[in-house]
Amino acid sequence: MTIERRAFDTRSIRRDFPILKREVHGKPLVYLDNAATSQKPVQVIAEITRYYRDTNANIHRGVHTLSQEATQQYEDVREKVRALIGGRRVEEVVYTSGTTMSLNLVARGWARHRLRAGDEVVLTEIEHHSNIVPWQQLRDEIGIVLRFIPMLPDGTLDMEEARRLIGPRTRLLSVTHASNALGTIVPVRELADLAHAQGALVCVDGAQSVPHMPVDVTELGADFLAFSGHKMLGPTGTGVLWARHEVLEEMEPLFGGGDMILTVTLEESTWNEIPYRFEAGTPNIEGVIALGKAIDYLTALGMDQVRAHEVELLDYALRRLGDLPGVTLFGPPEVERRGGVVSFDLEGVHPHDIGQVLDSHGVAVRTGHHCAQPVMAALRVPATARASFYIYNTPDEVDALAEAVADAARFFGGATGATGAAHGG
Amino acid sequence: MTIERRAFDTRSIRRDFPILKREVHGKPLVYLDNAATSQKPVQVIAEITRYYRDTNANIHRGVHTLSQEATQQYEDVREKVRALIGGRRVEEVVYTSGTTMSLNLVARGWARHRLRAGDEVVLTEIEHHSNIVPWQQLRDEIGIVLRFIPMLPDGTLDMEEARRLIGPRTRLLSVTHASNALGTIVPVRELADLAHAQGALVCVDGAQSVPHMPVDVTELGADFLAFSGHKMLGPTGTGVLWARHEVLEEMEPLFGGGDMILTVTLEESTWNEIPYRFEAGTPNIEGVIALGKAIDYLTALGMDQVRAHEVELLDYALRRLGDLPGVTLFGPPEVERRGGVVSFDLEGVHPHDIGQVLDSHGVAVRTGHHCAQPVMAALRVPATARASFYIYNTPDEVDALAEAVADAARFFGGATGATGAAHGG
Amino acid sequence: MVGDPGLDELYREIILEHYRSPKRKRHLEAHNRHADGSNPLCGDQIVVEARVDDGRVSDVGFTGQGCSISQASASLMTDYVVGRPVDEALEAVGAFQQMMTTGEAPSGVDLGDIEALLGVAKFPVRVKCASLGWKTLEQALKRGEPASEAAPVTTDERSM
Amino acid sequence: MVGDPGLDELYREIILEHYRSPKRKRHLEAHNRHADGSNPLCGDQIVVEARVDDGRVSDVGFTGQGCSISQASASLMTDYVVGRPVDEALEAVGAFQQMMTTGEAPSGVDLGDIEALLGVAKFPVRVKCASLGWKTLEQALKRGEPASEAAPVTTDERSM
Ligand SMILES: Cc1ncc(COP(=O)(O)O)c(C=O)c1O
Ligand SMILES: Cc1ncc(COP(=O)(O)O)c(C=O)c1O
Repeated sequence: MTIERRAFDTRSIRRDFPILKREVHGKPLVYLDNAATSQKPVQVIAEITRYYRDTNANIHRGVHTLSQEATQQYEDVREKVRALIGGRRVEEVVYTSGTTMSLNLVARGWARHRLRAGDEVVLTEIEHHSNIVPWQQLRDEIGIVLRFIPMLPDGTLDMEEARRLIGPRTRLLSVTHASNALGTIVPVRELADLAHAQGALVCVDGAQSVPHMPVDVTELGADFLAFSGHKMLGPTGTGVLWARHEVLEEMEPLFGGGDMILTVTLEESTWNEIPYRFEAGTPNIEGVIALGKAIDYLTALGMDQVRAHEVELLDYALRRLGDLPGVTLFGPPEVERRGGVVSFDLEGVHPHDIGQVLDSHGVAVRTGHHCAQPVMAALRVPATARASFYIYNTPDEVDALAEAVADAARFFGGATGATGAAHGG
Repeated sequence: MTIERRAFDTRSIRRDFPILKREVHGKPLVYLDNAATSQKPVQVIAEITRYYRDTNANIHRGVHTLSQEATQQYEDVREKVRALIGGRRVEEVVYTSGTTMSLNLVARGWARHRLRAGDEVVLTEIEHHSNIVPWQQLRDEIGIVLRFIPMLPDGTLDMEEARRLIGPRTRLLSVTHASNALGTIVPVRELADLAHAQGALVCVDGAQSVPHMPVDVTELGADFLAFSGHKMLGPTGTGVLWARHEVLEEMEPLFGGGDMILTVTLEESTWNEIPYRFEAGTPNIEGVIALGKAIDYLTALGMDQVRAHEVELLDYALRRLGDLPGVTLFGPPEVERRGGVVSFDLEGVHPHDIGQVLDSHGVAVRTGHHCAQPVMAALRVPATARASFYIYNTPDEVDALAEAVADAARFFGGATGATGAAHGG
Repeated sequence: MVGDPGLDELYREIILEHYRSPKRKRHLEAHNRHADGSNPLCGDQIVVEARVDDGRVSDVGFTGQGCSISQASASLMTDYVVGRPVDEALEAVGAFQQMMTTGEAPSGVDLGDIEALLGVAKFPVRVKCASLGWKTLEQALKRGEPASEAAPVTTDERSM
Repeated sequence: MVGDPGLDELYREIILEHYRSPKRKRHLEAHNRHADGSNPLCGDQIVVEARVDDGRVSDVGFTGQGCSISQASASLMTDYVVGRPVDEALEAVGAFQQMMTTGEAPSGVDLGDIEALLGVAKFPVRVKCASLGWKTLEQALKRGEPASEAAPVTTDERSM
């Protein structure tokens, strides 16, 4: 079957991604592990090379030409980030090393100084570990109370329970925009309105949304937004914490070092202005500059087009995999309510074995708990297999996926029972 | 004048650094800002490209081929790091985003849990801000006491005072191995013996030593060693905290997230083993892999040869600059006691103006406080100009530096007095 | 670099057989040794129960869940150790670990069918799966009888 | 990308002259306005003292240390503001900032010799140096007389 192509020209996009020419076990690579990390276009790769060959210098502290050029290229990316997510001011963009660091910064830089014992932080059962563990650490330290909005069997949130949980003691709602394990798109605005009505702030984990769909911090009702560069065509070791500038002003710097200070004496130090006071030490300079090219690339495609492309693939994949005997699909059935992620399992075949057989077909999927063990616990599975899409994926690749899954079923045929306990628990 | 070349062949080294062909203001680039960040050889640049074109995937969690290859390439670098610094076990190597993060990790992951109010941390007056500010932050939080070993006028430490300061209340000595502002090489072993005799641990800031000379953690007497990839031919956003494994086992994870946990439930989490429990979230994968190539490059040259080369340049530069009227050289006069760093000022010309004139000659030096304001305060100067060398620098470049400084003196000739207050204060 | 080993190197027929019909996958009521093992990254979980009489493993059983490699490996493990002296069983654990690290059949010990798991060494992430049953057995055997595990407490209470 | 402006665009002769022989670089004993400014990254420090009589800057002085650009800019600043109404002095501060941001001579205000600092706009890191004296002057003038600065406290004490 073919899907009608519009302005979004996957064929020419694929030419920008050299790795897609690679073979794995003699088969063309079918890369469906995009929720883990995305591939990089030549535009991004070439930018890093260009930077090293032409510009490379440390930033902010130099009068010499290279240092000034590096500083300017590095700072220019803040505006690209701001424009991408609809922030109001460039100084609201804090560079971090990734979503995990961004969320830890919210927990330790903001919450640790603003919350008291008994104050409540509301999370959800579908969070990535990076939006759970920092809060547990903070709970153990200062005695905040964590509340989790439960997941319904279809992978969406129990909104009735959400309305009960978000109350007068709630000081912060920290919630993923899209689940990496199931694809669920969370109705952030609805939750944010509940939280704001209680005077709480709202932190959004955009790791799986900013790369894949239009995101506007004002429309979302976000006070904080965290995301990673490496999942959106950029380098690893880059990320962003956006926060409203009033909130950033309330936040304490987490790390001490160069660039985040104004003055240092042996006795005391004064902090630099926002966002610099949160960026201690030499940052990932070429990473940020290359992230700028990644944003250019996505912006040129249009985030709504990116989303539309993924919805098509998702729709097709849900149908193709759903047609296979023995396959269970997790997550919401409606494509409007999920990102380009298909989590599934195959009766009698452990996800590890699915992943292994798929790999022998050149199909790269993730298997395991996807850093979302509470989701696995709620689904009562030890793990799932997960295919996740991006701009360069095609319906043909969905076919390859489905055929490989069918092969896995054949390969382990009749082996039901062996993993039975997984579903029984 | 020429310096005799040995096996160390600067000409062929220079061919590996494409940026050195660049011109600045119509002059060949003379890059003498290596203490801020080093340039990168094609071997490192090409490795990043290779990684993106061939391997790129997220690590640790995948059964698919790309993920396994990425994991292996990433993990293999730990052994290279271990071998470089003489650590005992690969799991003693924690990847961080740089020296600043490594030092903050010591402060917040180790000291915050191990020290009590009144416990003393001994630092020195010549530390980089990143080895001062985290300790001030911790002091304000838990009431530790900071003691600073003073600097003598020649930029070395007052060892007599050190013997007085390191006492029974000392729990940690945290000290730079080589000063980025003055070049001073600190007698770490001597200090470490004093600290260990008091039962204290020893943390070494190796940002300016690991890239430039042989460093062996056992010989140094280090319990912790922090350094950055970007100052040693590697990418920004990479760094290392090495620590003895017994000490790492005592350390608490700082950040929560993926990869650093074993199990997560809504109620609680358990930590992964060392070093992983300190590496939350997706790390700088391609950065670390490229750092491996940087280490290969340095190891092939031989760190003793790197050091010998820099000593020659340093010796020549001290003589050339010292011969210029109006130039004041800071730091120890003996090349054996300093790294390849020359901090200087020029009578009647502010360092900013020196830097500007040098830039117009294509000569890139750093001017300012070099993130070491206490050193500037001790020298009673507002700032200095600093030239710093690396493997690709040549005596000809020292000549270019000296000529440019002479030109700055001519350019601002007779302007004495205008910055007079700087030296008067 | 990982080589390019085929699927059949990993999933030898004998492994698939043990996966489809695992041996001794059941509770052993009469056990006097046991240990729990898990591999959280994969979601694998295992309980190994063994009966040791006169220094000899007279019976063993396992329960839990996991991928084909972990299940088959545990099943093969039970086949090997039943009836052997504890020392020999522990020696086999060592030999097995060595096989996983080196990718070569262990010298000195003949592991028989278990050598079908040799190919796992070429799939580094699967080594943990294959090792789970063995490591858990090792723990069960080394830990000794439940009574001796809890011995200090009991002894104290009795003031002996 | 930064362009490739020559040194002479930055260091115009008139700037070097003001650097070598700065005007009004001295304490102004009779001041009734003052402010401290600093640029920690460069180590520049400045104190601006001014005397305002009847809404007019009758005299001004500065002390401190800094690079040629900050010193010359402060010196030129004193030349411009002495004798002008406070309003006009503040307007000049705005015009100067605008010149630094746009790299063009300000419209409406004729800054005279000060326009020799136009080239600084091409050297972004030096803009802070050039602005230091001006921003400090602005603070001094806006803050008003020392008495009014401390006014709330004084007023409370006197229960007025
Ligand atoms: C001695 C010393 N310590 C620490 C640092 C901080 O390193 P980074 O900025 O890479 O974190 C530097 C680099 O400027 C340094 O020279
Ligand atoms: C929803 C979500 N949050 C957070 C993260 C953590 O991102 P990173 O590993 O880049 O810090 C991820 C990525 O795995 C994710 O999918």
